Amino acid sequence: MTNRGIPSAFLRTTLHNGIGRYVCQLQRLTIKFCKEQKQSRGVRDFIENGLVDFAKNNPSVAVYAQVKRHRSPALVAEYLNGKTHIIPVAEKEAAELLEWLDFLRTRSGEDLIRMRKSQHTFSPSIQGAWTPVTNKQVFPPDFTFPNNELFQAHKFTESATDILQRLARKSTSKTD
Amino acid sequence: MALAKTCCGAIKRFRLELPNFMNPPPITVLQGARTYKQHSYRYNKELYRRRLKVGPIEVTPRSKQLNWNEDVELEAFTHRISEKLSRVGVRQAFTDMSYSRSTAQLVKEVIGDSVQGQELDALDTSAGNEQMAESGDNLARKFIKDFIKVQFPHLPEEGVGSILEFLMSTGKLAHVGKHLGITDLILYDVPLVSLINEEQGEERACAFVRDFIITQLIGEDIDAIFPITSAMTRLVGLLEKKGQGEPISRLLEHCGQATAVSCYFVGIYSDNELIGKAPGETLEIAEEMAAHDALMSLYGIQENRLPFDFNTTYKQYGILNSGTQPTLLSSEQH
Amino acid sequence: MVTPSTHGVADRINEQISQNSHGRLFAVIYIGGHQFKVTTEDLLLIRTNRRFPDVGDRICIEKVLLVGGKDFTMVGRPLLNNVRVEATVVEKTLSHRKIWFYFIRRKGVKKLKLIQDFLTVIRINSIEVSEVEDDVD
Amino acid sequence: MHDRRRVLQWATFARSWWIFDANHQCPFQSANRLCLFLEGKHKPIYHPLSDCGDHVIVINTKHIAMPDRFWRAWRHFHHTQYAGGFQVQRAWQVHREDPTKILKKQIYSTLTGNLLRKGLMARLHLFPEEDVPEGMLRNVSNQIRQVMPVPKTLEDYPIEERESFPRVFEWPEEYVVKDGKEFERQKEYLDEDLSLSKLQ
Repeated sequence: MTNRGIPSAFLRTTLHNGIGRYVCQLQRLTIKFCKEQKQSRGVRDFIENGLVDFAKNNPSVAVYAQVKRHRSPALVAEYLNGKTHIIPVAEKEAAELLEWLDFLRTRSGEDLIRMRKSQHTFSPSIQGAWTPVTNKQVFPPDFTFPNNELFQAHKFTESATDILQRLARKSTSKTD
Repeated sequence: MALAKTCCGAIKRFRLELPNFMNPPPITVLQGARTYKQHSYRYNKELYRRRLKVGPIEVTPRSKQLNWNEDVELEAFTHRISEKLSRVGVRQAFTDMSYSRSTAQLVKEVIGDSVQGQELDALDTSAGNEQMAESGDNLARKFIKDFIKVQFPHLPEEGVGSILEFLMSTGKLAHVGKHLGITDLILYDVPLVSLINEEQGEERACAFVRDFIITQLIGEDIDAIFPITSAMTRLVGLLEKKGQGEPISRLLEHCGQATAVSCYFVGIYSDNELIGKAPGETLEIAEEMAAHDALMSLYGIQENRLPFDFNTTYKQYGILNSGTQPTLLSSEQH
Repeated sequence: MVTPSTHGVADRINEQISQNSHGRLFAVIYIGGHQFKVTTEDLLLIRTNRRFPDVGDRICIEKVLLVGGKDFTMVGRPLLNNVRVEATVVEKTLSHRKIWFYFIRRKGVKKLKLIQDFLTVIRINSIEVSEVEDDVD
Repeated sequence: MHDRRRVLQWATFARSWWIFDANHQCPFQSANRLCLFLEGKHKPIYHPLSDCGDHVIVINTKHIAMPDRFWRAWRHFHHTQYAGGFQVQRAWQVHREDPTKILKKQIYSTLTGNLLRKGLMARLHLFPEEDVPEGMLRNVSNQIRQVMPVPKTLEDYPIEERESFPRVFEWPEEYVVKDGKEFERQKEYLDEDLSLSKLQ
């Protein structure tokens, strides 16, 4: 019940991604950092060593490095669906930064909120939706209800009479 | 204070939708609040009045912000759609005629006489994307038409037309363009088709249309795009044209036929063969819906039809240059 | 015992498959410890780890329990080997923050964890079925 | 919403009408089966919050069957909320006053006790005999199978079969066989007794 109070959404993608060709949803990445302060040290490390490789591996992302003096560093990701995701990366090492970048790259930009269903389909039924006449017994047009001959209870076991009669029939056929 | 904050948020959010100064939105008191705080009402009203006075916030285009490099963005865009396009071409495709004209005008005003008239004319026509838009539109329309004809061979011409119009409508193209990230670059993506055609060939251009425009058909009801009106009359005409027996409707089943909420299941037979069945609240509705169902199966647009084949590529001569019915020539994994 | 209804069913299914007249196919696949009924163009959200194939990769789902068209359904015992389900990894992300809270009253015991799972979204691209062998005696 | 979707929704949640013959059927087992149909549990679309049950017509409720001890042991309690207003009736008494009451009470108690129950009971139509109104019978599109086989009485067998049935021994000619009307006489006697007590 507590899940009701938090925002939720259904599973979706931008522009039916993955049906035609895959489009990387991360459009633009801005790395904001400071040149002086200690908390931007990991980011500065990353910009010196890993940023060019990242940009080369992901040519579909426009990467910017922006100096913000005496501000804590952050990764600002802009997605094709128009949403922005900001990750503060103060005091983070270069290796960890790369993981966060990977996370931003593989995302679609939708909000990280509760998914109501783990599946989305455009064709919920292929053999036809259920109706009361699905798999219903077909009666001839002149059939009238009630008809007790067709709807007698199933006999799953033989009654004592049935057994006796069967035995009797057997014995009479043997004697014949 | 929390109440005041929520109300302020509400006011800001709805501000642009309610331009009338005389009718501020009603400020609701939260349910369960013990008192009605007059000061907060007055405070919010005053805030609202001031907000209106300031006027709408100016929207800064993304390209006017600091972290913006047009070359980088264009390069990223070409990689995003997995095409190898020249930067000059993309820039031209993204330049609207009105923009290029105004630039030319500006050039004329600034440097005036030193530029020759012919050069100015060249600047006028070459920088815009009008021609590209036109040829791209033609190519996309042709390909979409052929694609639909391959996927729905039995659909009548008007149906093909309405699906085409649905896909090539300005709203749909703007939607596609927006989600490919070209909002800050341009407003229309059809010139791109022409550009890809010039630089990469027709097959890639068609693949672009297939992957980004035709995929918009997914999840749409074909019979909502192409509404089938007076189904029974159509069905009679179609069956007569095909040389089949005339449709005969039969009541298959019913639920509570003597009640106000009855449901009838009607089947339509032609030459002793069930060609469509549907439920309905009355016999007339059920018959009409059954005819609709039969028509959908005859047109090949029933719900459980084969899905679109987005992996298929169409060879150039097979689909684009022949006047005959297009055929599926090759299939390869994208 | 041969019941007349099962006789020749495989032939009729094979006929539909060879003529490609079975319409849209659906399948029940087993992935990430869960079973999903899927058809082409579906989206699935599965809990994986970060080592799952990268986004944009095409994957083939091996465990297919059931496949069906408009007129037939084939159930595996337990798996079917004549079906090929292909999918594309569309997104790898984290779930929303789930609260794990442990509290014992009057004892000063209080623990709070915010948990985020690794999630992967895949898109089913195609379901292909090949002809079956008639193993009904 | 397109018309196609609308009629599909209408058909999926359409209520069908069932008929059930309670002749020689145990009311307790019958109630279990009828409740499935009244609550809609026989449908794949069933959900406890959705009111998707069907209509059920029950005929021949007068001819339900219970073991002898049940007719005496099954009790119906009622209290008028006034002092001394408590009364208990045995099954045979209840059944004689209202031949549909035992089945109705049993179904009512078998249904889940929630706010839907009143509506579900309104979709139950009980008839002591086979005289269902014509308009109601027209709605019926299916029948519920009986819960137990109806025993055959001696009269149901043709005379030839009765005559040819193997016998262990023959009655002596001077032996006087009971005519089988003893129960009828007892019943008449009880009826008279009850009517007398009512008059008093």
